[in-house]
Amino acid sequence: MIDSEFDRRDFLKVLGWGGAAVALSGCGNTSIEDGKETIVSYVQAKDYVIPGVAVYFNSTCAQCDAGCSITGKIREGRVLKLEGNPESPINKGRLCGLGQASVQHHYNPDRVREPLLRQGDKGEAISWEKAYGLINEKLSGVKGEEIAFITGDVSGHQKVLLGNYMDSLGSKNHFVYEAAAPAVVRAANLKAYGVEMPRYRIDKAKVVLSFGADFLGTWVSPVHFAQQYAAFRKGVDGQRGVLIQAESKMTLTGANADRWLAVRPGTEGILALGIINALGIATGDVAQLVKDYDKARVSRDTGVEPSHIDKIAAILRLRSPSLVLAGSAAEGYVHGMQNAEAINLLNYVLGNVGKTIESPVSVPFPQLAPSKGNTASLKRLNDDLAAGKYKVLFNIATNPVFTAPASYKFGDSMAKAGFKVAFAHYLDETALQADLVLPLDSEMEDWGTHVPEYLTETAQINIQQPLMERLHANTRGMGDILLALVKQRKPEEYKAFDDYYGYLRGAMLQNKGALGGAEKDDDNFWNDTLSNGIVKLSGPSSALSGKADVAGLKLPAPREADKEYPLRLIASVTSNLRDGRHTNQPWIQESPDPLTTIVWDSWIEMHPKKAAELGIVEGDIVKVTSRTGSISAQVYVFPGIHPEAVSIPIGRGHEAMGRYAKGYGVNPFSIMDSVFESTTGELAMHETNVNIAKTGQRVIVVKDEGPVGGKQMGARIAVSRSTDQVDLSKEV
Amino acid sequence: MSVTNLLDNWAEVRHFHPIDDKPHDPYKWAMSIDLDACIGCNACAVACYAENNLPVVGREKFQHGQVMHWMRIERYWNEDDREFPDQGAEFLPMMCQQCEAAPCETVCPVGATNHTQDGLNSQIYNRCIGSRYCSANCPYKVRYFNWYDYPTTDNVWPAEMNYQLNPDVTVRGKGVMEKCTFCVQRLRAAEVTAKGEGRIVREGEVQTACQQSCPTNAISFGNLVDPESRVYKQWKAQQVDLAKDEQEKDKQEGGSDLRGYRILEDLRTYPSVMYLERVRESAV
Amino acid sequence: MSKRHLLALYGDFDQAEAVVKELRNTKITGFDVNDDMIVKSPIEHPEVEKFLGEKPVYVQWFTLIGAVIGGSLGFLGISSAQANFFMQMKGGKPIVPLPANFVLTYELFILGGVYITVLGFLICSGLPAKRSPLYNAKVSVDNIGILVKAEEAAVAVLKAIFAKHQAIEIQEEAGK
Amino acid sequence: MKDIREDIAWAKINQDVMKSLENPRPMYWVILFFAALVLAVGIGCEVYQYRTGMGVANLDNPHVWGLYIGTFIFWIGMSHSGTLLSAILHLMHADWRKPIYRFAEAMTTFSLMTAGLFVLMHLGRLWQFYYAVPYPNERWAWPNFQSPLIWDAMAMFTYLSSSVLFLFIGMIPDIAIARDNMHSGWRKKLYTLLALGWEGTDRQWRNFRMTYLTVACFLIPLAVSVHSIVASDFAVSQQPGWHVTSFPPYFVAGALYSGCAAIITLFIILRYVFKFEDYMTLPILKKVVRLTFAIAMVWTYLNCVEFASVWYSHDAASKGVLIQKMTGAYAPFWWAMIFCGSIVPLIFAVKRFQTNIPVIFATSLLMNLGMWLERWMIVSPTFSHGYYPWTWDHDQWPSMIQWGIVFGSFGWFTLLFMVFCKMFPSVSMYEVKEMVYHRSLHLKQNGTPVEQTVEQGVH
Repeated sequence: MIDSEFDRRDFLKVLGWGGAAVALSGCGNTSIEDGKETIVSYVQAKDYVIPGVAVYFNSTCAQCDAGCSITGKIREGRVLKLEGNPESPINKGRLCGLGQASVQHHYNPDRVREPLLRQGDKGEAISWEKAYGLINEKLSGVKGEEIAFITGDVSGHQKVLLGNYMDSLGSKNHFVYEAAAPAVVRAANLKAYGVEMPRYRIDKAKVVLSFGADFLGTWVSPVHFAQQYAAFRKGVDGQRGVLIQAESKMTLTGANADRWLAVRPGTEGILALGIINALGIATGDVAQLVKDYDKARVSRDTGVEPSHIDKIAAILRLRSPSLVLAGSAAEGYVHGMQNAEAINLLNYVLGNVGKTIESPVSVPFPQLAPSKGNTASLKRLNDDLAAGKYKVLFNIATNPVFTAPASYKFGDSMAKAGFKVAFAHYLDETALQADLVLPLDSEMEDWGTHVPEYLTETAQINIQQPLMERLHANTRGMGDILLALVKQRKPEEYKAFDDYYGYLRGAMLQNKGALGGAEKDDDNFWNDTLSNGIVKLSGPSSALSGKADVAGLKLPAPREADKEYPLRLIASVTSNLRDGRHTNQPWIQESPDPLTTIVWDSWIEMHPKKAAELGIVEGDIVKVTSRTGSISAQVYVFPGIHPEAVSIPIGRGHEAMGRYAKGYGVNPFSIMDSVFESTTGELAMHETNVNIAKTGQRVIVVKDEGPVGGKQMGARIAVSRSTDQVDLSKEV
Repeated sequence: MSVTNLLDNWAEVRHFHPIDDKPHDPYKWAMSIDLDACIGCNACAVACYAENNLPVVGREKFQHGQVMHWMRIERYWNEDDREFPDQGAEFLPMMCQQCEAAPCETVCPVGATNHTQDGLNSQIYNRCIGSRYCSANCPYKVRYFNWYDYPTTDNVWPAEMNYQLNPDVTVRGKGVMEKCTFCVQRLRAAEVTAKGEGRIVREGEVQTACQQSCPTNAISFGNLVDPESRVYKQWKAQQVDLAKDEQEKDKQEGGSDLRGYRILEDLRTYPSVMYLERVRESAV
Repeated sequence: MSKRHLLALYGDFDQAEAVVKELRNTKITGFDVNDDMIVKSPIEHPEVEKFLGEKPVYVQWFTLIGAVIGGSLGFLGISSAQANFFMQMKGGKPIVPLPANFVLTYELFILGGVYITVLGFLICSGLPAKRSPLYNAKVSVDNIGILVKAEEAAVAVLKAIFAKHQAIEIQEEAGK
Repeated sequence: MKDIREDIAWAKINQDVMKSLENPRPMYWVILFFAALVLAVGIGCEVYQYRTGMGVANLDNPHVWGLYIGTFIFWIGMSHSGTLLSAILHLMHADWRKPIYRFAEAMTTFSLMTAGLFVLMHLGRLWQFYYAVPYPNERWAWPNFQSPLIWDAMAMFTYLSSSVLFLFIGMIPDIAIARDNMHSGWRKKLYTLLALGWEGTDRQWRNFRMTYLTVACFLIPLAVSVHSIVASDFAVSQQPGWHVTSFPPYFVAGALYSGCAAIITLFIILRYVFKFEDYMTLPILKKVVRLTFAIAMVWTYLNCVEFASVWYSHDAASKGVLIQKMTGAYAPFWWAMIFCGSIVPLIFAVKRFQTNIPVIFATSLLMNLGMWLERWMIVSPTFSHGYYPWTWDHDQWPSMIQWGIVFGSFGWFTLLFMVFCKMFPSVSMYEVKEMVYHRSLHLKQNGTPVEQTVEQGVH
């Protein structure tokens, strides 16, 4: 770590003081209309404003669910830049590009600023009183089972409050939806290790074999894994960790691999079994299972050369411990669960469980633990909606109209609910279909607590606190809205809490002892909590309980080529865009995709061999047709993809949301077939088959790389050498 | 102005190379970037946008090559004709190399780009008249010209988005050249604080925005004349000498097992950024 | 003592030469052939200079001085501008870079030379000048003119000489 | 055929040339009109560019210079032939230059003015251009004298002002003629003022001759240095394709070449428009054509030298640029340049075509085009194909705004030039008289025409 002690102390000095100020003023939660504020000269402004001097507050990044802690730089009451909070064991002071861009979410000109009530095609701005009244009115007489809630990952006290509200309504229909979540891997892990997400120790592994787990870009907790990766590459005593990535479409992690294997789509499990076979150290059931997976067959099925299988087996045998990861490339098939199980089996065979796969810690407050999202829930919700089961639908900041496969006809299903309330930041595709839109505070204006899904060294509760005053007078925090709603139902129980801040503070103080503040008085505890931004806890760690269970593990033979739709569509998740909720942040749009360097648009990745076969060159607009529909987009000829697959990133192709998102690119969900993973019911994202037809149009691809692409043309610019020519132990 | 002044200065500053005498006292800011650690995630580039008020030019202007990313991540493939890039890609963050003998400095007609005593290549925006000669002469092409007046261009900083602008950094209008500054606003603040306390800036006291965000710690930045600094140690360990256009270790028979190098070093630009070669496992 | 001007026009250089020779050889009181005679011609005519006798030209001295001043002041000016005031540090280059300064010195050398030469031309040839009292536009067509200035007494003698050589036209300043 | 008739009356010379100040052919007005129109378009484009930003020219970040700098070099280059005709040939006593050097000298001046415009409108912050001027300011911040652009500015200023002085001094006797012959009015007053009281006295002529000779002596190295310095803009940089030692002579040769081609074009136009058939005679044209041919071959040779030295060097980057020029996106233009610059002038090797005005005219236009392309091909390919492959940029083409400004510059030049030719005698009357006088004298003495000897003096 570069951060010296000096730096840290400096930080804390400011933070301790800043946190106190926040506590006193309740920044962001008193409004001028309340009459609680006094007019003062700017030179004697609020405690947290010193003209010309930056102050720093700690909070939590909400751009994804990894739960990185952030430190916001605030000048003159405006948040300017976010850095990672060095105290957090998750991101240790680092922050990814997506996190950096969240200030653009906060300052976004396209945010919803008033509660909007649908009047025909228009939204009419109404007051919050009216909005709450309307909700109360619409809920009257509606039975609990006729009310549904859809949210993304939710944790902490917002989750508690949401649960309380649902209880008060008598609704049990909480659908937690995440378009790109490792739900199949969670299920396979549960089966194999007894926990959904063990603690992966990439930093302890000498070899990492990843089946499409993009842990550097998009998978679970990328900033944390990237730091582990850095340690893994440095290695111990100069022995550098080796990364092998097997997937059909190169991810950011694949691009950093020592050996990248282009696997025929869907055969990841076969490769895993083939490697077990080649290792030759398995016994019993496992040996029985893999005995048919000899090199020749595996090589034929997966397209991986036999010599590579040998080399991988050799290095896995030689260097222990290793770590094998199953990622989205493995799980996105009908037999995704089988793939993931076969891959997890490798960890058992190699003896990694307990060494690089450790038992995870969990937060000692189960009510705060995250509800983990998946796509099966959306399928269920959609079926229910289509069946007309719900009269009222609360959508809390998700955008299923954009991310549901077109075949769901989610918009139509949703229309069957009588009253749809959307808690929204933007008027995105889903919010546009709502009857009532409630504008949310940005994460830099809101209070909250978050428990990350993936915990690292310690259990922790992340604090989210406002970094500045509300930008728009009429937005509200999610907690505030839920509190107001729950008060409608149970006014007596919640009357002690003026606002969500009060609720949150009260809830935290109540558990002061358990949160490590037993000897502090309330104010000190609260101020310390805010200034730290994190509450570290010693949570129970759930022991790994699974075993190498091969019962029912049966992998299908590789799919025969479909004559009409010969190519696999891989709807890829990229590190910039994720599921498209950040597309309206211009830094994200202009940040080149790491692998293709394309900006502001969608593209279709196609292997050069395939492109040559079809007579396609870069920039050709092609029509991609699946059984569900078709879209047209530009081709990017990309060597890092299996020739039988094409790939379109998700996240672009918005038809609403804002000026930076709308009209840029295409949305692969609109042609995705409704095929599901057989065990978990998750949407199988890689099971759509497509064909490609040239349209005859050609465009210049808007990208950062030059006309020679990634070639150096003899210049000595990016230099590479192999491990036998280097002595890392001499390095600093 | 006086003749004595003239003669004094003439005698004193007639050095041919800034590192031949002692202008780098007490600071010489330098960087080293480990390409083996760099994963190409773009966090540094976005952090640079946030810190340095870089405009988002939009799709059309990006297509016209008018993008303003001071830091760009380049993605290279191995150049042999294998079917797949089966050793992955190589990512390279490229920004102003703060050359010691910068080709851009000498050609500026108005002296808007100069060398500083602490070894930076500084751009004076309000002196710049936009001849663009500096960019023409930059081998790395890391200088970016304001082709339009971005502050007044639609949707670059629309209302509220402009609140994010960093008041420590100038917002550049049309017609001036700009480039990576090594976050000079942070350096100055640290230097001034340290001066007030009668010491020099300590290692780790100041970070550039890109370095601070980097998840893999691939970027180190610091004072190259401070033996305590990580950058100094890295340069030393890699036997890369700032003042040489060809390193001793590279002249050895059979090369060395050190991986420090500077890009286009043979052009005698004496860059202040050392890269460490990417490594790939030979056993797989 | 007032002098009067006479202008005689000749269509032929030989005639004009003969006139000049005669004027030179004839002693006329109140007329000095070196001071009071000006020969005007439509073209740059070496013969005219020949028969008028060699007269020194000083323009080249202006040139020399101009060029030397231009060059040396140029170099000193540029070097002192570089070494005084705000020094512009350029990595890898001295503050006073000689090759660059030589280029500019060269330009200023020429600039000084040309400017001062032109200045010298104006001074030496007395331009811009007042128009002489007698002028005939034919001089700018094809005639050669001999303008003389003489005392009243000499006018008649001069006229006679001009007429003898078949002057096309003799103009006379009106008497006072 | 004689290059000028000896029996032509001096009075007729005056008459004919003075007529050009009064009533040219209608074509004159047509040219003037179109020049003004094109200029108006150019001004419109420049105003738009000034207000919006340089981006409208469709330049981009590695490719920061484009047609502007290319055309700038073109205009600078064009200026050189005026100096060639007026100064070099003057020193060589090639007196056939006399009827045509005046307009060539005017061409020098006006093309330099046009080139200067490009320096300005190419600036991102035109309104701050004076930062590049070494004027004593309150901050005592000087321009950077190390920059070849400052050398450029200095050289151009020297060249322009010296050329104007040279043009003016050479014109004084003719202005005096104009003064004597112009009917009264503002133009007579102007000529009276500018003639400085010239009456053709022996003292004036004596100093005039010395001055003219001296300034001519200065102008030759100056002209060479100007284009060498323009070449240094590129050669002093370290970009592949520019960093070439042979650039200065190459540029000078190219400059003389394009200037000669332009002289031929203007020769033919002026001859027609102002009815100068008696003075701008075919034999003189033939001499210019032969001179141009010779220079074209010198240029071709230097071109080959440049390619060869790149080709046999071990500089992969420079080689890459050259290959890119020959085979890449710029190839059509590059080969057009080779065709127009090296192949087309071969027509001049055929004696029959040396006096065929339509052929010469067309050829001269093509050569001009070739030389313009040459400048573009020097500037742009290096930007699109530098040391850093990631930033290569082969698809960047000038926008209509950029083209508009480039075309506007041609309108500007033509307008200035045509107005000059109508305001001032574009044929040097006194020198044509000298020429006629010497010819007739020579004829009187030994009965042979002088043409042969003069020609030997030139080639």
